[in-house]
Amino acid sequence: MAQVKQFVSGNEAVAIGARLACPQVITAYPITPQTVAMERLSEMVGEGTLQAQFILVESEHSALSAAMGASAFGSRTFTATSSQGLLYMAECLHYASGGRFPIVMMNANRSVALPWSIYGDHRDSLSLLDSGWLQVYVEDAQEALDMILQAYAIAENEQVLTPVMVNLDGFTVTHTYEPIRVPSQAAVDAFLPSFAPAIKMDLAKPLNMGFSSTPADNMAFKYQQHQGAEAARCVIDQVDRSFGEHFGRPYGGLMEAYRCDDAELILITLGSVSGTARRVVDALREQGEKVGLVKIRFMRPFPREEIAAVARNARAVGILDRDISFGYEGAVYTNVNSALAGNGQVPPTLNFIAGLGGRDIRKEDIETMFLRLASAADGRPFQRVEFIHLGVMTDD
Amino acid sequence: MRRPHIRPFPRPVHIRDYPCGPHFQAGHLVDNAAGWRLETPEINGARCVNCLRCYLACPEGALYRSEKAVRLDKDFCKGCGICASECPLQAIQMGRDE
Amino acid sequence: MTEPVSKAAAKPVNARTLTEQEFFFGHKACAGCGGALAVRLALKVLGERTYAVLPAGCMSAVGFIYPQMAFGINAMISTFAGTASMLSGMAAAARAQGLNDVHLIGFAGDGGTADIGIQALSGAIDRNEKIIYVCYDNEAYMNTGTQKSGLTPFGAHTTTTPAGAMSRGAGNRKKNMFDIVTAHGITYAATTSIGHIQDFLNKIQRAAAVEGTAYIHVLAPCPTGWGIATDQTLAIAREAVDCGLWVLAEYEKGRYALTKTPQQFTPISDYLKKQGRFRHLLEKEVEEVERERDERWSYIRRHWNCL
Amino acid sequence: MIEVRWLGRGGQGAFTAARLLGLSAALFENKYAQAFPSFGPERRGAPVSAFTRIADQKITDRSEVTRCDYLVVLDETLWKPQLWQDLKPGGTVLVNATDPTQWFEKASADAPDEYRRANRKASAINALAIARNWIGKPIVNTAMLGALVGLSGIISLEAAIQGIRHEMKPAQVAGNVNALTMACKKVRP
Repeated sequence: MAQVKQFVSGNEAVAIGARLACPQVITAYPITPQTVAMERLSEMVGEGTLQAQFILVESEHSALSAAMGASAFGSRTFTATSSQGLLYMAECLHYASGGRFPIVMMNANRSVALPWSIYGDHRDSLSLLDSGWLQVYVEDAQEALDMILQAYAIAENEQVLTPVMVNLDGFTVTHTYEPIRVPSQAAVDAFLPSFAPAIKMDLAKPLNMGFSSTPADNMAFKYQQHQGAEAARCVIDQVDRSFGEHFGRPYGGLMEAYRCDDAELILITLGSVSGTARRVVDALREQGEKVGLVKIRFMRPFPREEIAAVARNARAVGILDRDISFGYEGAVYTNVNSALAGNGQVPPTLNFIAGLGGRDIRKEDIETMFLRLASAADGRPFQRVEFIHLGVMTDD
Repeated sequence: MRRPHIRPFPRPVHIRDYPCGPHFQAGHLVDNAAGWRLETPEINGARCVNCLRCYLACPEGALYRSEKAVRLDKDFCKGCGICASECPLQAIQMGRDE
Repeated sequence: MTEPVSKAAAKPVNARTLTEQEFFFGHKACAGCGGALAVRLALKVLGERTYAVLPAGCMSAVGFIYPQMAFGINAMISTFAGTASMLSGMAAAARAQGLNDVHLIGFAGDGGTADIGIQALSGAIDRNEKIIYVCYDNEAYMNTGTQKSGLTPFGAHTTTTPAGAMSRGAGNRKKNMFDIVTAHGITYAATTSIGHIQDFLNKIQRAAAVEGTAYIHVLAPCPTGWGIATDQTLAIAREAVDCGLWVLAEYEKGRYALTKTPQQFTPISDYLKKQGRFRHLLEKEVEEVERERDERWSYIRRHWNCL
Repeated sequence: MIEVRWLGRGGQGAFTAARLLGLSAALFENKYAQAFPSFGPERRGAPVSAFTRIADQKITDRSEVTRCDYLVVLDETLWKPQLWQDLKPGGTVLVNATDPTQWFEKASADAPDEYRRANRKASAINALAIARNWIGKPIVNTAMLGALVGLSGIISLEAAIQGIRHEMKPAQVAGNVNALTMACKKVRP
């Protein structure tokens, strides 16, 4: 079916995706750089192209709390946040996943104070990996729109029933305009059925929801949650395949491997920097270097087997983190190492900390990372955790 | 009786025996409160004029209406004594259970 | 006595007209719990097409312990701060689904209302959500074992404001939630007491009838935290009104009304001395409580224009 | 890939111009484009940059634009000789100046030798006069877009006109299309 070309920003693409998903309830609280998504949705409601209850709440905590109330009623719901707002709603994140509410939320990845910064990095969402949400990171506006639609199909799958956070890099995706293909409503309706949850507050069969449970049962509910998130592995693939059939744009599910087949040096990235890294891989390939790129799409569930398989023959693996757990290493690095070690693979792994607080990640920075990987692959000593493009000298 | 009642609850054996998420049938009771109390209200049917003050005042909803005088659901009375204390005609006395 | 604003209410609600159904039953609240009675009666007024939200606190802790489900209607625990916001989401979903004949009610304690939940409550009033928000006020964080809240009255002993050699119980005044919500220009607000059951029933009924946010603040004593016998819950709540420390009032369409006008206050010291939490108070401290009461009534007489 | 940097003051429409260029290329010339503002809070009157990238293949590079092929300066008071170094070799600076000839001479004289050797070029146009005449307001962004189109040929004038028709309110279209067209024809490559 015809898809209309539009020139929009990542935020606008999210709003279009949300409109096409037809949520009944949207809860909104402004925060840079997410605000434009909510402004566009309120315009759509205002002009009547989106039939949704749009409530302007008083905080991010309330945004997600209200979304849960709506979801408990059996309504498809959407909300969005960023950074400080995501952390402010942290309690509700655990609550929503524990309550098995299939809410979809956009998060504009942004650094976390202090120091204050409105610019992008991944500290906000990565610090909430344990909140029970599925987390997907997108690279551009098209993927943002498409993943909002996929996210509902994944979250609402009865094997999964877990909320999904769609992460867009603040500014580099949220504020960058680019051409996208917008599917028709009819095509989206054919892909994404309307929300008809088995569990909801029903007047005929009332429920007591969100109860407490003693140690005798509590762990069982946590086990179920884990089952739901694990079941998402399979469902994500199914949904992505179905999406590919409907719209011609499959994304590869949990992760995407780029020119990795014979790659000896592999760089692993998250989010929009993957696009920049892809161009560097192309350039190095032209020079005959056997380099490849893995773009992790889902941090939860984590592509454990997929990464182990693609890095099977790698001589060194680099992990670019736009975040660091102070006193240790980046969260993506920890996760990748665990996947490799759990599989018995022990190539040298290097953690590149870059792009914190909106710091630009240049092509030459990525070239530097591959140089470090080549050196480590050749058996030379390496630094496990290295800040790239810090801009000043240090005593290290 | 138009009150929730105690129903059998087989302990979950398999993970599938649990509801999907912390959501369960409203008003599903598996346990009473009789063991909580030291004293039990005794309703003097001759004195009770069915004013229903005690019926309203019971935090448990353990007192219920009937034709002539209120009646007590002993399974759910915690013995707080509010009914006896609120009764304007002293038609309820708290007494020790046998 | 001034005519209450709610006189226009529909058919009378009383012990005979209330449904026989119980919607809060089999709960694990302490014997003699004022909060539990407030929840039970409110739900009997509203009936089965009601959805309840209870934040972390006594009533949720005693109402939903798997597999014992004490609510006979749709009900859900919210986060501690999230009573009014979760209700707002439900109200939005109800609008989206065309459910116009249902009631959405929240029951939060004094801490859940005046402290951690006040932001969400303020927002819901601002949006004029069609919800009923009930604050069952037992004047401290009772679920965690009697810690001072924003609604703990002056002088009360709590575990965080202990009465000892160097401390005299809670040092500040009770926040005035009624004034806070009416300052929003709320659609309907009322104060009531669980000792005045008919007054409570009337106000819940009125709250259910208005088109917009309704706030009901019910004084609901906790025998455990107040240091009273379990059968004295209603009596002590009445005495709080009789001695003038608690006011039964309504606010609607910008107008205030008193639903009970004491001609003469009973002695405050009698009220205080009956409760373990005030037993340490000295005469001068009791006098301070009296002064506070008189200031409040003076304010009411000057500003409410209803005496 | 062609990279354009737009330099203006908050409220002058630099980002709108960046977006119009990208939009016209993407929707009406079947090219790929990115348009983005200098990230961060925008304040009216403060100097702001905006960027457009145009290519025949999908653009995946998300790093900052450090050196550009075209630097479009919406307000001559923002020009300073240091800006020469923001141009790629062979790049062009295009400035809105009330006296283009005078500006051109001064800018050329200020250019360090190394930039002259790298074949960097300058051009100027009185976009303010065009905007006043055709739009009736001192909003120069579409005139500067027209000048860039005329100077560079990155996209066709027709695509740019379609971009304006697509993006602007009907009442604004005629004036802006005129300003765009006049500037396009007036600028000297």
